Amino acid sequence: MRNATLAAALLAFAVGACVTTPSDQELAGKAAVMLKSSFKANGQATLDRLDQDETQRICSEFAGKALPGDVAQKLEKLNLATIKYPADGKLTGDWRNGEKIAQEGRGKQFSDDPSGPVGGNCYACHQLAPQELAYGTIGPSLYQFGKLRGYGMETQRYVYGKIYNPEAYAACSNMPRFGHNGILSEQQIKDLTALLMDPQSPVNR
Amino acid sequence: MNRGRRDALHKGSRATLLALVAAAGWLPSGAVRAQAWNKAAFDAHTLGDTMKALGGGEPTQSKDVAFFQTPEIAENGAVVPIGVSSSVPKTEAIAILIEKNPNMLAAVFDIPPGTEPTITTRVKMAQTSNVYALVRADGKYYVASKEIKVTLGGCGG
Amino acid sequence: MSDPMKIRASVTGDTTEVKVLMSHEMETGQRKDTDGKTIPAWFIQNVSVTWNAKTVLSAQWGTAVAKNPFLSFKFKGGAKGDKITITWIDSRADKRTDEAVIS
Amino acid sequence: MSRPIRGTAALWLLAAASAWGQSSTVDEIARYRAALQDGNPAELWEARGEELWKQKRGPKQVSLERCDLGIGPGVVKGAYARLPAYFADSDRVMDLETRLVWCVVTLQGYSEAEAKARPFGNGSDRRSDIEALVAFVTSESRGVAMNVGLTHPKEIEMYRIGEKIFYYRGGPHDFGCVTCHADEGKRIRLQDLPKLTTREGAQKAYTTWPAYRVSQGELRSFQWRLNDCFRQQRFPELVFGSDASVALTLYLARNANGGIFDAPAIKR
Repeated sequence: MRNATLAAALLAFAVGACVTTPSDQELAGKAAVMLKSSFKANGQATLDRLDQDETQRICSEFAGKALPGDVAQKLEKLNLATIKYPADGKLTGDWRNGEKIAQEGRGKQFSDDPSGPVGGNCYACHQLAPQELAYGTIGPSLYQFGKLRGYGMETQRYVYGKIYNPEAYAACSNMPRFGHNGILSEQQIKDLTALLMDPQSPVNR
Repeated sequence: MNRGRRDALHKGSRATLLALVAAAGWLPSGAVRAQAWNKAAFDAHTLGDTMKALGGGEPTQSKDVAFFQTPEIAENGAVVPIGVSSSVPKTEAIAILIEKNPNMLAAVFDIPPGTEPTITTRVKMAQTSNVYALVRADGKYYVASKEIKVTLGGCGG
Repeated sequence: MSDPMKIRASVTGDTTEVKVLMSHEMETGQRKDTDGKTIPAWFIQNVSVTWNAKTVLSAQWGTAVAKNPFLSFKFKGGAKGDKITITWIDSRADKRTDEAVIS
Repeated sequence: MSRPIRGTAALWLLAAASAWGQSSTVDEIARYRAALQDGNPAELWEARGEELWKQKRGPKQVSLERCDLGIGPGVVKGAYARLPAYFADSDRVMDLETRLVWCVVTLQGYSEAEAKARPFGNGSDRRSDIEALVAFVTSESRGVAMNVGLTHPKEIEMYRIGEKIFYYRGGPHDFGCVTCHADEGKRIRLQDLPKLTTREGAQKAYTTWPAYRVSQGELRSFQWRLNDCFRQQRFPELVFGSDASVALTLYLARNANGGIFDAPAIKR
């Protein structure tokens, strides 16, 4: 009898779902079309920014919910393959520049000067140097990053790679793919790596 | 000379403030008058020059001059709420000065008899700075100060 | 043409509290426009508040008073129905007077 | 502190420093925000909006007092708490801003381009009539519980598309609304971020817009809020009154149902 009730409920649900609203896929399609007609290009922010790559599409589809293991693995593999390490093999630059890049919030907005500075805006989401009190909490605290983990080459590679393409290590991360999407230059990523990995950096002192 | 005054003030020393004001030489009271605008006072860049232009006697640092509804941190320097109240008898005027603004004097309020010596307004602050509440009462001057920190807000864009 | 002030005046016991918002740019003369030209200073310089032909507050302001200024204070006297008159004059010699009734 | 203040500078500073050191940055910013609540310049926009609402304007020289905001021509009280909603006359789901444009066009006879010419104000010589009208209309819903219905099929579809847009990640930074607004208790720098997918979070955020932004000295509408979010998401510019803006507004307004509307507010 319990089964019969359940079956009836499921049937009612299925019928209800069919009659009233379009499927999830259809809605995603409608949303994409609606977005195209609802935005206009402004300066450097052109309409092609609405076009999603596979990573963006899949992450949007799962709507903030945990990805199935195989999907996550596939995405991470796909993104890991994009990471380009510096040809000179040196992964760290100047932490002083890194601090400036971490503070800089401008870049890529339609209100920004296209020839002006582009920063990482790291403090928007992370605690780094303890002197900066106005830090965000979307990402984990990176205070004492190198000091706690050691300054070894493997960790340096991880940091450089994580900034270059965080999706390689955590599918659908909130963090931008600074290298892969061309937000920051190789030198800027080296400087940020130094901010986390240089023993002299305020992050580690 | 002005430069030296400012540098001394940056150290936040109370003794220095009093010495400076004394040195500046205060004019008789009554220079703050309604419907006239004291250009010299508002144009002044240093505390000494501002007070000289305002006129008056030597200010005493006083706990009878108090800030209220005035936060220690302003999320945005464009609007900083300031409340000043005086419990000095015969308070005649209240002025607000911001040390590190391009021009120090922000506002002067004349308090006629019957009006409470309590004012709330909002000022702009260019950066973290000491703010002075200056009171004239029965021809004498009293002062209190408070540091207000101005933070950067938001998303950096 | 400037916008009217928003004035609130209320009496409790023998004390009237006045709160006023004024619509004004309070331009500092320090800012630059998008072409890099300095925007000239433009700000309220004098404010006076009267009740029954008596001045209950007068003020001189500089450019450091915030945009769309707010001011509140209290005076002894005032009764429900009495008129409060507030006038400001700015650095362009524009003038505005508004009235409110004490509630 | 009741400790007597001595004549020497050092002691005075010491006493002051210890008293000030006790409250944290976050507490002080809360005090700053609280101190701004009394005397919100948004009232200046509300007053101007009310004037504009009542004034005979446009080619047809009529006021907006017959404008139907969803609960009958001329009824303003509580109207905003029910928007966005489907309107049969336009066969569209509309938020307050698009509805105001509709009324300005159909009642007063302005062209749509004229009505949308200045959606967001910038200083006293470039004021936005729409933002003033928004201030007035929303102020008439202060204290009213949000009550956005999803009954018409177009409302249901718009809500679900709005949800899709909320989760839509794109642009050079891969950002979507979801990046900042799907977790509890997070902040950007020192700004608290509401979790907009929950009732509580959506209520807190939606019921406090529009707001006077002290950083800009302007009253900002919800359309402006969305426009500026997408700017910071590094998206192209959201078109004023576009379908996507209405869909997203509906998604957020509906999620805020039951929350007591308390705007125009004042924010940093």
